[in-house]
Amino acid sequence: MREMFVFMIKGAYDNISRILFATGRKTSIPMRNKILSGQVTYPQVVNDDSCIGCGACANICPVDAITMVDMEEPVRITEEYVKERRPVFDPMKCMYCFQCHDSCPIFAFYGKPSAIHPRHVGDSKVNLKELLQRPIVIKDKKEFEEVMNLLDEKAKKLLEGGI
Amino acid sequence: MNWPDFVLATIFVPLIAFIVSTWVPGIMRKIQARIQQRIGPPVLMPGFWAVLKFMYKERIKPVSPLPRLFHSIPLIGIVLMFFIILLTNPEWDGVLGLTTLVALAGLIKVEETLYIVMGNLSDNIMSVRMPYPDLVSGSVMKAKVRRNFEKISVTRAFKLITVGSFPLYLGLFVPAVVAGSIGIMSIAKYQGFEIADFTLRGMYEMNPLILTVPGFIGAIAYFAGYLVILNEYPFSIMHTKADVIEGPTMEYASVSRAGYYLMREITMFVMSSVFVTLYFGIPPTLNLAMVPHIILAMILPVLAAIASAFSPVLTFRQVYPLSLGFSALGVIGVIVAIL
Amino acid sequence: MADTDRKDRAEYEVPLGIVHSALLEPFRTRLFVDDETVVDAEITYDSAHRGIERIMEGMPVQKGLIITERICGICSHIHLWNGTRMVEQGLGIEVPQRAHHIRVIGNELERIHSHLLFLGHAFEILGHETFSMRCFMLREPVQNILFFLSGNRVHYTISVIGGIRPRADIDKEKRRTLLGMLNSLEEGCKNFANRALKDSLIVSRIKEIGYLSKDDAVKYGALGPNLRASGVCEDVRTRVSEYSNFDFDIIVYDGGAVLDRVACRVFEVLESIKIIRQALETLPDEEPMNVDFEIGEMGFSTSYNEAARGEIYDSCALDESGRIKNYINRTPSMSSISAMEVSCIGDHLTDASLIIASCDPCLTCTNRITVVDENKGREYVLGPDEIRSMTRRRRI
Amino acid sequence: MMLKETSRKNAVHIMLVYTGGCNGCDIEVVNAVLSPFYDLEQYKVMLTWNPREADILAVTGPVTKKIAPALKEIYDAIPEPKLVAAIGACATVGGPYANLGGDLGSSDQIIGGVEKVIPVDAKLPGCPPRPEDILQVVASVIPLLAEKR
Ligand code: SF4
Ligand code: SF4
Ligand code: SF4
Ligand code: SF4
Ligand code: SF4
Ligand code: SF4
Ligand code: SF4
Ligand code: SF4
Repeated sequence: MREMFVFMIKGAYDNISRILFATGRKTSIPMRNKILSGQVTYPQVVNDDSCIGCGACANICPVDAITMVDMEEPVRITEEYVKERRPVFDPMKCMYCFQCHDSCPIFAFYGKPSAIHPRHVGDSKVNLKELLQRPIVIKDKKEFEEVMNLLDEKAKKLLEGGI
Repeated sequence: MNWPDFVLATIFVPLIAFIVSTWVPGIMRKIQARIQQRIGPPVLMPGFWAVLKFMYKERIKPVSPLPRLFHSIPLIGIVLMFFIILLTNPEWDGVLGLTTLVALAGLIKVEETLYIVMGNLSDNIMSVRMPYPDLVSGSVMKAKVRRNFEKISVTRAFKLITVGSFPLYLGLFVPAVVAGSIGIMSIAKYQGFEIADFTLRGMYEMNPLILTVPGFIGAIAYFAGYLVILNEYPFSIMHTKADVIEGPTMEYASVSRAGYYLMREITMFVMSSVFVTLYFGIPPTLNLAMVPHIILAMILPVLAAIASAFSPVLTFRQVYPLSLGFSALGVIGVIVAIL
Repeated sequence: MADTDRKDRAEYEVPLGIVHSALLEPFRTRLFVDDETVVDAEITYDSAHRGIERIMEGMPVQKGLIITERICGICSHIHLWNGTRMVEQGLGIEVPQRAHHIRVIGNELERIHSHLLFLGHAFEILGHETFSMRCFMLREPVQNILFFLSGNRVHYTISVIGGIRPRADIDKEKRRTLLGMLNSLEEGCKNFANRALKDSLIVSRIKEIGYLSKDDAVKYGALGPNLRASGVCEDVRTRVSEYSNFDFDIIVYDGGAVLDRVACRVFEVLESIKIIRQALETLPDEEPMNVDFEIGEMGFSTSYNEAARGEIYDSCALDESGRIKNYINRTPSMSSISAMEVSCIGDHLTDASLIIASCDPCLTCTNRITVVDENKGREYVLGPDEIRSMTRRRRI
Repeated sequence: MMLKETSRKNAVHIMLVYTGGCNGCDIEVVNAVLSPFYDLEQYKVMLTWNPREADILAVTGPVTKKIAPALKEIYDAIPEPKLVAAIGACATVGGPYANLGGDLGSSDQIIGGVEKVIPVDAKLPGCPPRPEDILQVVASVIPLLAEKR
């Protein structure tokens, strides 16, 4: 009984202060400000700085929402690698399955924030030059042999030195 | 009778009520929003801007057997409310012998029945008229008639009015018993109201009924009745948003929708104003008394907002016992008043 | 649903929908009423039919499974999980334990958000806007957790054949954050349960209505919490190997009324939190994905699992090139419809939408049986008896 | 006239119609309305379930063949001025049900985007869009409403 009474008094107090002073408000004010100033826009989808233009995302997209377009000025990322195409994303077609994100090599191989994310790519900057020149470490012997089998004779010679 | 005063009061008291009432839904909504821990709409939006907006919408012929009558119901409601507030006005005291609680109760009764007429005249799209081929499919049971939910609303409104408005009438009755008169002004005067020398300081010397035991009990009964007649949660049984039955007001569009909104607002204010006249002894009149009157008249809507934020819609399973309880309370109030 | 002796008693019919505030989703409800008492109800649910099974026909299985998630925005994870599970079982693909844990976490989070959504919807129908909003507020952190975990609030796309997508992997930091979020969620749920189930007005509104007896529940194929609230202790999770490591209680109520269905779900939320906590604490440290498999011909394979609303079933076969043949998906609501109809009978008209809501109708997954009769050039929906005979409960 | 525009900007009623999507968008819209965290009403937008009252019709889901007549009828019941917002990938183009089939052809049970049935004024992609996207699109179409005749 006493417990109930305390509970009621507390509830009444809470609600009166909610009514009079708007305490405990849950509405997100930053979001309100953003919306009122029209700042909620579609997030940037492709982070062109970290994309290497490999086309994996366009390949895997089940609804062809990504097309690779040729760049006017190809970018030389490393000595050997020139980025010639970049992905263009069509939000109207996308079904947000994140296949592209999950298969982007920046994410899949290097574990860095993916260069593509149909929701929030954020401003993750990746130093591509460094990234691409980083040696890929293969820990597993069996896996190493598999990779070796795929390579041609010349490349094998180069890698002969072992892991 | 003082003719200039009479004319002025007849014009301006309803006008003031009208203006003030556009704030009422917004205040109620804001309070609910605060309880719900959110910002909620601006205070003027639901009562004022929404009404104005509807005025500017395209006029549509409602789907109704008698569109003209259907459209004019809100207007009738508004006029009724004007009369009610005039009857509680000191300048009108004694006009045609109308300024008694009996006349008041009669007008309120008419207002209630408007809902019934409304429901019978409306046929909205969410129900029978929805283009959906389901007559071919079928339950084993084939019913004879297909009814839309307004028609059921009507039945329910009827029931609700018969059982649910007892508390309201008892609440009206208690002051009469205490004051020993059914004249509205004599009830106010009994509580110490004098139109000629009303001052804010003088208010302290009045003995409002609500501070007495029978008055308090009667006020509670009146509040319950207030919720019922407004169809406000928890008694919004005939037009809740999410119930099986949506109310008979669904076909109102554009101007007549604005009219319906106004009718609701003004009902909220006027019924509360009647309460202030009867239980605080301060009638609406064109002098200083108007200020405390309006402030006090916000009490019932505010309480209603709080009550409806914390209760589910009740069905007849709860309405019957509750309204019985409130009626019993009202009766107790009357008995205490007689003693 | 009617017995023959009730046949003449329907005085009139109240059709609702397919768009109506009480229903939220596009389905048609016809209530057959006798003096404000519902004597029969019929729910027709073909307006959301999108022919998903048909779309999947002939798709490569990895691609096809994506759309299982789009069957529904509430049960999204379990559809994908059950689909991949079925393929994994059919092809004998090994899945790392870590992936199992994360899939279970996904499913339990989904159950929590689904149950909270149910509560929000039920309170909305009760006319109790404040509590409805409180439920949505409780649900918000769950959605945030899911967003945090997967990058989408509704279609998380966690499972993939062989494990989970690396995106949804839970590293140490995520794990710590998740555990913290769980604690506050649990407290919020407990407080709310305490408050709501003690409110006498609410309880008076939901007790003793919408009664579904134990026999009827079994007979008409109620599943999940609806079945458990009618006193049947049945939960597919007890038979799903992924859950065998976790310790949880099955919430069973005997009442069979709306109150029981609400209470059952409220307490299931707390059990789910328990499971998630165990799964997080015992998360094995390994690769979450096995890529060492080949997709080829697969015979007819099936998989059962427990979604938020009860048993879900998927089956299909694959041809030589790994393309889908005959995908069948049976969702819990599909089976529970008849039970919803039955539980309305005998109650007051006013309560009907609440009762239907208390069975948690969510019918986007459910529409499939529109028969097109080409000879007569008309389209019709199978009657309830036929549907019932198709959805009759498989006794296990 | 000033009053007209001001009133239209200051009070907006929004109605939701679900035309057979997966529930995802529907729930996110309801979330935007009912969750105090998002609170649609603070932007002067009220939820209604009555076409006669509505100004903005928010449609989610690919329009299935069964529901198209109802959608049309509801649209017709709204008095001018009215706007339609197609919310989610399904409502804009038919979403996964129309796209994913690719070479196999899309589902023949759906009509596709909302524009194939009623005129659309605003489109919001996403599967589903986040509630803040929904709030933003609603807030951004309100001025259009004021401009109408
Ligand atoms: S690495 Fe993978 S995604 Fe890239 S081209 Fe090769 S197979 Fe395709
Ligand atoms: S998320 Fe969108 S763009 Fe990426 S693969 Fe899926 S459908 Fe294509
Ligand atoms: S997969 Fe990644 S790196 Fe390759 S094109 Fe797409 S976004 Fe760029
Ligand atoms: S039954 Fe459900 S999943 Fe299958 S096609 Fe119909 S709506 Fe889609
Ligand atoms: S009922 Fe027909 S159209 Fe619907 S999913 Fe099954 S096969 Fe396809
Ligand atoms: S039962 Fe069906 S509609 Fe309901 S949540 Fe599950 S998949 Fe979705
Ligand atoms: S009824 Fe039985 S045999 Fe027929 S399709 Fe269904 S599960 Fe198979
Ligand atoms: S767009 Fe996506 S989330 Fe929205 S209804 Fe369609 S499938 Fe569902």
